[in-house]
Amino acid sequence: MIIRFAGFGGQGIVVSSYIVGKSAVLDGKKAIQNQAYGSESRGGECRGDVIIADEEIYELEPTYYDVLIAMTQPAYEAFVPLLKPGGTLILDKDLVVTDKKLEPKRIKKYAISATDIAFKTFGRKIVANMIILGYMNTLLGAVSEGALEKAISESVPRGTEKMNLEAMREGIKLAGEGVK
Amino acid sequence: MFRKAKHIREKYLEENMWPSIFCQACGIGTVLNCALRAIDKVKLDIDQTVFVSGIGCSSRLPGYIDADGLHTTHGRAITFATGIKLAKPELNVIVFTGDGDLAGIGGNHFIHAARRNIDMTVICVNNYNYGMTGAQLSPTTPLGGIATTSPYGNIESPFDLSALAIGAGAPYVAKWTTIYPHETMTAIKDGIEKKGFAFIEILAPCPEGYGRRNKLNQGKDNLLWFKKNSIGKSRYEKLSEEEKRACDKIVIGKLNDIDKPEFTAEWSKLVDKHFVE
Amino acid sequence: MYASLLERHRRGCKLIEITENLCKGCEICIEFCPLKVFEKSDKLNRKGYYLPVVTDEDQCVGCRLCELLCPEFAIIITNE
Amino acid sequence: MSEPRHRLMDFVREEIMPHRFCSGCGCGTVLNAFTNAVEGIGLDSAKMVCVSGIGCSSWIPSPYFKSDTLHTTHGRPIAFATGVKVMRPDLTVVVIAGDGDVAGIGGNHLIHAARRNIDLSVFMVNNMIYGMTGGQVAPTTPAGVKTTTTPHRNVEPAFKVADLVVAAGASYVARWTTYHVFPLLESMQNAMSRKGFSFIEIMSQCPENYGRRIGLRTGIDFLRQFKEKAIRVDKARGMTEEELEDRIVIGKLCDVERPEYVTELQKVTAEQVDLLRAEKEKVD
Amino acid sequence: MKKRDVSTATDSKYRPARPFNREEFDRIRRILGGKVLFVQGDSAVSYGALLAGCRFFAGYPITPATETGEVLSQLLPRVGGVCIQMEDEIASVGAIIGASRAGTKAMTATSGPGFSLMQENIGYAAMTETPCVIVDVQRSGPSTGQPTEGAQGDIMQAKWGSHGDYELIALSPSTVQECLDLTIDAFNLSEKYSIPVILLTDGIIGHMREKVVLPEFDDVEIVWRKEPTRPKDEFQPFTDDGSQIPEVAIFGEGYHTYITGLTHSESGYPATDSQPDHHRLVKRLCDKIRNNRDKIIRVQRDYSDGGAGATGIVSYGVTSRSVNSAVKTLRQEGLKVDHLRIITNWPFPEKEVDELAGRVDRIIVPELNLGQVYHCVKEAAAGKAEIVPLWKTGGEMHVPRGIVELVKGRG
Amino acid sequence: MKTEMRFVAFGGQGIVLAGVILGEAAIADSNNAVQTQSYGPESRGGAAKSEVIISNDDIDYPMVVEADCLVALSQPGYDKYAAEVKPGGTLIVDQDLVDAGTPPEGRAFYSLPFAKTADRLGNRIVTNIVVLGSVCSITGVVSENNLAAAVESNVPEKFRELNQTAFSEGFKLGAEAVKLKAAGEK
Amino acid sequence: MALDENKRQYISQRGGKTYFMLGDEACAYGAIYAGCDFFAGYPITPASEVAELIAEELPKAGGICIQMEDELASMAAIIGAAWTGARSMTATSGPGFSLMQENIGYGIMTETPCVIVNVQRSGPSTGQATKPAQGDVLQARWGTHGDHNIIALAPNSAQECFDLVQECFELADTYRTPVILLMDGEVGHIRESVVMPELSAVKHTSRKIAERTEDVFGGQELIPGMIHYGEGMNVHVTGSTHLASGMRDVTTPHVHDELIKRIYSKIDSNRENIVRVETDLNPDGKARVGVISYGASARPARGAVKLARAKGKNVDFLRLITIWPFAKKQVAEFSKELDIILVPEMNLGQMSREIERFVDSDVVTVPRIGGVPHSVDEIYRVIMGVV
Repeated sequence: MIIRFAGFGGQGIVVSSYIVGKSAVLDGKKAIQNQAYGSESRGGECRGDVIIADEEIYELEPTYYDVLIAMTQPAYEAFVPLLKPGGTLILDKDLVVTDKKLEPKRIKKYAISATDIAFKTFGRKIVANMIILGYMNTLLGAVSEGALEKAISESVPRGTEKMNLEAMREGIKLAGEGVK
Repeated sequence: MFRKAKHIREKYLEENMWPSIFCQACGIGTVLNCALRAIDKVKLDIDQTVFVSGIGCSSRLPGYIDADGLHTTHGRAITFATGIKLAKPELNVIVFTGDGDLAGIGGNHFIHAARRNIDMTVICVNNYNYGMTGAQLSPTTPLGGIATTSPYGNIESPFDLSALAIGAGAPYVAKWTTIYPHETMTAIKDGIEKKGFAFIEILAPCPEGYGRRNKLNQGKDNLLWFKKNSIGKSRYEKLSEEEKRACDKIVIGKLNDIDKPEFTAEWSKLVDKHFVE
Repeated sequence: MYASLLERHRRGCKLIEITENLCKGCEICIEFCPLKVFEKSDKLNRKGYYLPVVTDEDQCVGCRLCELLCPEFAIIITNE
Repeated sequence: MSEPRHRLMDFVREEIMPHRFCSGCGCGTVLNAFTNAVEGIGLDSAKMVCVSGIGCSSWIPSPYFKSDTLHTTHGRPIAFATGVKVMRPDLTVVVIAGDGDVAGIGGNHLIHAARRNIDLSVFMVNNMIYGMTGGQVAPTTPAGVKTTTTPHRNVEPAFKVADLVVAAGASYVARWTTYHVFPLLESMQNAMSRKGFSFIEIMSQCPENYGRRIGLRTGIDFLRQFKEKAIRVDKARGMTEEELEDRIVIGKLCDVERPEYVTELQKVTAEQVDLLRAEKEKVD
Repeated sequence: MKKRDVSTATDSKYRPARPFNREEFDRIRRILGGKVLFVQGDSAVSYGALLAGCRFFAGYPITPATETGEVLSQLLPRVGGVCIQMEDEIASVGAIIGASRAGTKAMTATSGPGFSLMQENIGYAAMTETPCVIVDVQRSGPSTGQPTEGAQGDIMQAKWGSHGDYELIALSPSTVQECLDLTIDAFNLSEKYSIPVILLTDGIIGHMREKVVLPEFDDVEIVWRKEPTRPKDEFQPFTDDGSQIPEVAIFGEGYHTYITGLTHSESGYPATDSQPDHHRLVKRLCDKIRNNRDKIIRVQRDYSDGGAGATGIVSYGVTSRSVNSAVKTLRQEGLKVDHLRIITNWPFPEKEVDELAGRVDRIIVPELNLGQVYHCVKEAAAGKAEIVPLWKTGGEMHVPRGIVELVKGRG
Repeated sequence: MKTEMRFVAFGGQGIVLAGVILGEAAIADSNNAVQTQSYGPESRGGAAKSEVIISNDDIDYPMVVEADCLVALSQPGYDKYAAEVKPGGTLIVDQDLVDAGTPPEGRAFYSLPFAKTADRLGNRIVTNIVVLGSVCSITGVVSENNLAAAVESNVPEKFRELNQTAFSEGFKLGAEAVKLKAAGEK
Repeated sequence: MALDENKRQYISQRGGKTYFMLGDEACAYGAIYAGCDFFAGYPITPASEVAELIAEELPKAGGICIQMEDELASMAAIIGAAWTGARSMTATSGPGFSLMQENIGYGIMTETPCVIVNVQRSGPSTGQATKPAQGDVLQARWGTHGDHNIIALAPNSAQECFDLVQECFELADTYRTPVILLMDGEVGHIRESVVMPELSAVKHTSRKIAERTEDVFGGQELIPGMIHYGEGMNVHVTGSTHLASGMRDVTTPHVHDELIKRIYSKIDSNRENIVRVETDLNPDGKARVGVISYGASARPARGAVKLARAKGKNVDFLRLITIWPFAKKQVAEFSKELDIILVPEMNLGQMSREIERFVDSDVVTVPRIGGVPHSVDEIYRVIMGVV
């Protein structure tokens, strides 16, 4: 499974992809995580890719994706054409306006107000990525929930584990509602 | 006449390049702003001006100015600038650089150019760390400062860049911080007008790099810190010897302004003497 | 320190030796000996340098300035 | 009759004496003073590492001084020495090199080492010229002097290297000449005995490649001039820039106590090792 | 405070920039004194530079290249140029690139250790397509090695010393006369292709004195870079007009060019995230040389009438002299020898070597190193002939007798 | 016709310049000439060697293979190169600086007081010019006129006279030695 | 070299687990496993992460990390440290690697064991700072002046960054020479799983120590032993041409000749002991087409070979783990039955030139520059085009 997280620097894009990769490794799978960002530290374009597989991974920077998580308009516009037909698109609906013309066929689209919920529920916009993570994983079952929890608590700054895990569970909840 | 009416931005900036890559509240933009206004004030002929820089966030500045620019290798900006100035002495040469570029890898070129006294204006944005590569320790990081390569606190004493420039022989040296933009602008203006090597050190916030790791998260925290921890030269000089010793603040202001023979002028004399018709 | 050395050596007796094959005839010893103990000789060594020669050893107070100034380790002062 | 043996021959690689410095060159005097200083404070040369770069004065330790020696690339001895000192703080690490090496091509390493206050003793032999390559202008060559690369006249002012090192933050800085051998020797002893970065600029002579261009043809001429032009730092303090023009300020320019780099570095390491151990014990 | 007054400089005779004409050329010849001179290779390089129009030199003392800087420090002020001794070799290349961008032909000279230090900025010159000439008077390495001894150990470094993919031109003179001639060529090629050109001399030729005849103005071509043909506001510094060689705008003439060592688009502005821009740029940097190889490459063929049993020798630089001598002896003894002397080391004359390989059974490659051009010959010959290296290090030339013996099978 | 000359000395004795002047004179004689040198890193006192090849043909290999003439002003130089002189060749040494022992057979041998002569003229620095004078009169490898002119153009203006004297003194020294030798052989 | 107590403690606490980490980080951990005592570096993308992690972790293992004023100084400092007996390392990328060239030559000339990590990025010059490339392959071989030989290894995964950096230290000590780990921005900046073994699985060889100072730079040995500073042996180390005792002799031709030939041949004659390749031959041996690759490019290349075989095509595959000295015997052997060899690499054909010298088959470069590695499909299509 090839997943791309894309957005601005500062949205926790790279760390999200890292957490997914790490969870996969904890599950005993093979995983590669890769990132790209511009010269600026904050506010620039940024993306994080994860490839999860049961066997050896040969493709280092794939061209097409199974899953795209788009957190900004430019990220959506740049990368949604690269989704494989039938792929999954998850986006922050307050930050992205979709355009049918750009999208490949038969994709599954999910839009949530991750940033908004993060701010309203937890007082911190930064945990939007955790909401997305929980949401995405529930939809796709990319990694086990236990591994995801472990990876999150080991990857976020000390003292914020609880909040991040709660945000992730919020995402799971949202997914549950959405799927229902 | 028409150009004059324009905003400073329209007049000097390369429109395709702006907005910049700089992070929110980064001090480099302020420095550019001050520099452009200083240039405007002295009515510098922009066609006859070359902006030179090395590698680092502040070295990206020449790319934003609609003028000749040379973005060089890490630490070497002053050497390229030396070549330009000597080959075409009628050009105004302005070097934008950062603390790591100028005094870290390029420290030797810095002191030698100051000694040589070549007519150029060196504007150094000192943000206490290597911002572009991800907040590593720089030669100006304060003692105890946290950087990605000093995770346990810096144990190296930092450079006082201005003192070093004076020690190396620079005839014009000024130090300001971006919280004093008018003074910064005036210092740059004086520097451009100075015949000789002019060095202007500007302490500027790097909220994403140094700030974030040292409890100066917001640009404004950083600026307030500079305000609190600096003291004007004239005020400092009024202190008693004892107070001076006890004072751990950064002394800012025009720190040196002397006249001494300038390299290209001296070379010009030498050529006139030995030229063979 | 200079004074103490001078004092220490003033007391003992001394012997000045010049190592011929080390000398490069720079004449620093001749010039800067406070008591002008040395003189230039007309003897060339194999490298073509004129050697210094001690004219009046009794004059020497053993201050060791020549020994220290000699760039060649060619002067040895012995105190006993 | 066997030739007499110099008492300090124990400190030099005797098999390759006489050394190759030109007649009247100051490098020999510096070597002489240095061996005296080492003997004087009873340093064990087995516990010393001498580091040098490229140039005539770099030959003082390499090959002549008998200790572990690192003869490095041009301008980089301080950087090499940093590696040695950091891993073996128990050894006395001395850098002896010339003005072109230390302050010309290697100027950056000099100011950074001074800033770090790493426990090195740097003895810079300043003969105001690139001697080994045949007399090119150095950053320390006074303005107006004709050299092979400034045949018409030098248009650059000379570095006052010791002053620069003070500005860079060194904890001990002194300047002497090859005429002032006794205080030089004493200063070297101070430098090697104390902790922290110490720097001595030794004004020295190069009759062959510098002297003959300025009318000082022999070592003696230089020493006379050093004697005349030298002025003690305490006296110089009260004088103006113009009055000091053309004078050589000698003496100790700065001597302050600051935390030493390697000591601090080792503290960090010791703390972290202990923290990790504590972490393990907690788990156990 | 003294304010700046730029007029002093412009009123002065101190005027290093272009242009260049017959009067200027003849003035230089007059300053050099006489038509026939007896000078060192290093001096001949300096003379060649002056005749080619070089008016800026930045350098740092290093044996055995120092003389070039010394001679130019004498002469440049007399012609209104600049000579500056920088704080190191890194700074020297920086300064000549700056000077070249400001409209002056510029040069530096060094030897192995300095050449190693220069590598980063040589890459910068290649990337920014800045014309400049770098003289490497090779000495025995690695590291400090034998400072006063000649060698040919930096041949591969000249091509591969800086990181990343790039092409440049390197020339090897084998006489003092050629030191002068090839320096003029180096400047011409550098201006023509907007590229750093390396002159690979060595400690032996650099320090050897020989007869040199100064050329007449009509005997030589002096090339100046391609200047902008489009209006200032339409000008882009890295546009490919089909020739793959960009026009060069000079600082201070109002073109507002931005030059960077980062990957850039045609406008000169950074394009560090664009794969196509990088590919286009770097491919063009390489192709502008590869596609013009036939115009750039020079060799000298001294071939027998061919046929079976002939031995080929490929040589370059000072080693060619030993080979010339050996070839004379061998022919006197009735042996067939084909000698290919390489003048352009980079780009490597693969076609010419291949042609030689087709004529002979084996090719001997004598060099003053442990087999560097040998590798290139082997690659170019593609198995058509046996390639025999002849190594020599330690600062001495190949003795002709050694080559003779090897050809006769007794070496 | 090719003549290979080798000068050996300590650095500072001026043999490189001697080689240059000799080469220039050869060029003025309308011959080809190549001059090379080698020396250690020290400016003074190290081993120094200067070689000149003079020929009326192209000179490919620029190094001396078998010297026609060796001029030695230092003991180590003499010891190293004395045996490499061609049979029938010439050896010229400074009598105070070189102890020649038994010179190799079959070569003309001259031991002359070059340094002392220069000292007598008032400056050691002209030793090399004294040497050139003698080399000219002993070997005749270049013409006296052109050599004298080359000396003149290579020395500072204010020392011109001194050098001219040194050259003629050297020339005389050599000429007398040749005469003496011829007499001795008879 | 035996691991000291602090490193044993560190490894026993960190070892025996699987981690998910960057290639750069794996390289840093590998260095600690290899007993690296000293690291000196200077910030540069994409190698900064090595320095950052070492700054964080090396002190915990009792080692020392310093950031020098430039790359020249970093290279100098690790050589200085090596002569005190330390295992030392630096890490950089293209521009810094260019600056280090002079002191790398010094390391070769003085036979100083040390490790240089070059995380290659797109050049020339500053190029694309954050983008991977393999453009420094020939620079690693020829970057410093004068005749020399070099050892360089190229990892193709984060795990190999961890493993090969340890091998680099071993090779450096065995052959007493600087060894280069030629990573690329791709393997440096991907995160993958890395197994860090238990302490008991870590093996080190000791540096050879000479008995007499006279033999430190030669004597009878092809690879002489060292004597470290502070032993009272008066070791003399110089980058100038020197005798076996270390004493400088810069004018005697045979001294230089013997020294350089020995330094050259200690690697050349041990080629077979140093060189490592990985081959994956077509199961039924019928291949006429081969693929040779290394570093990050070898991953998509291998993927493409598998894909082609799955389509019934016969293709052989060889991966160079040791880049220098070149695996000439292995490559010649590999090429015997092949008509054509494809060489995917992230440059304009640097390794292809080297391969061309030793094979009779046609060598075709599959170049890729501009910061995006080959895709499996791209190489697959090239393979299908020639099979």
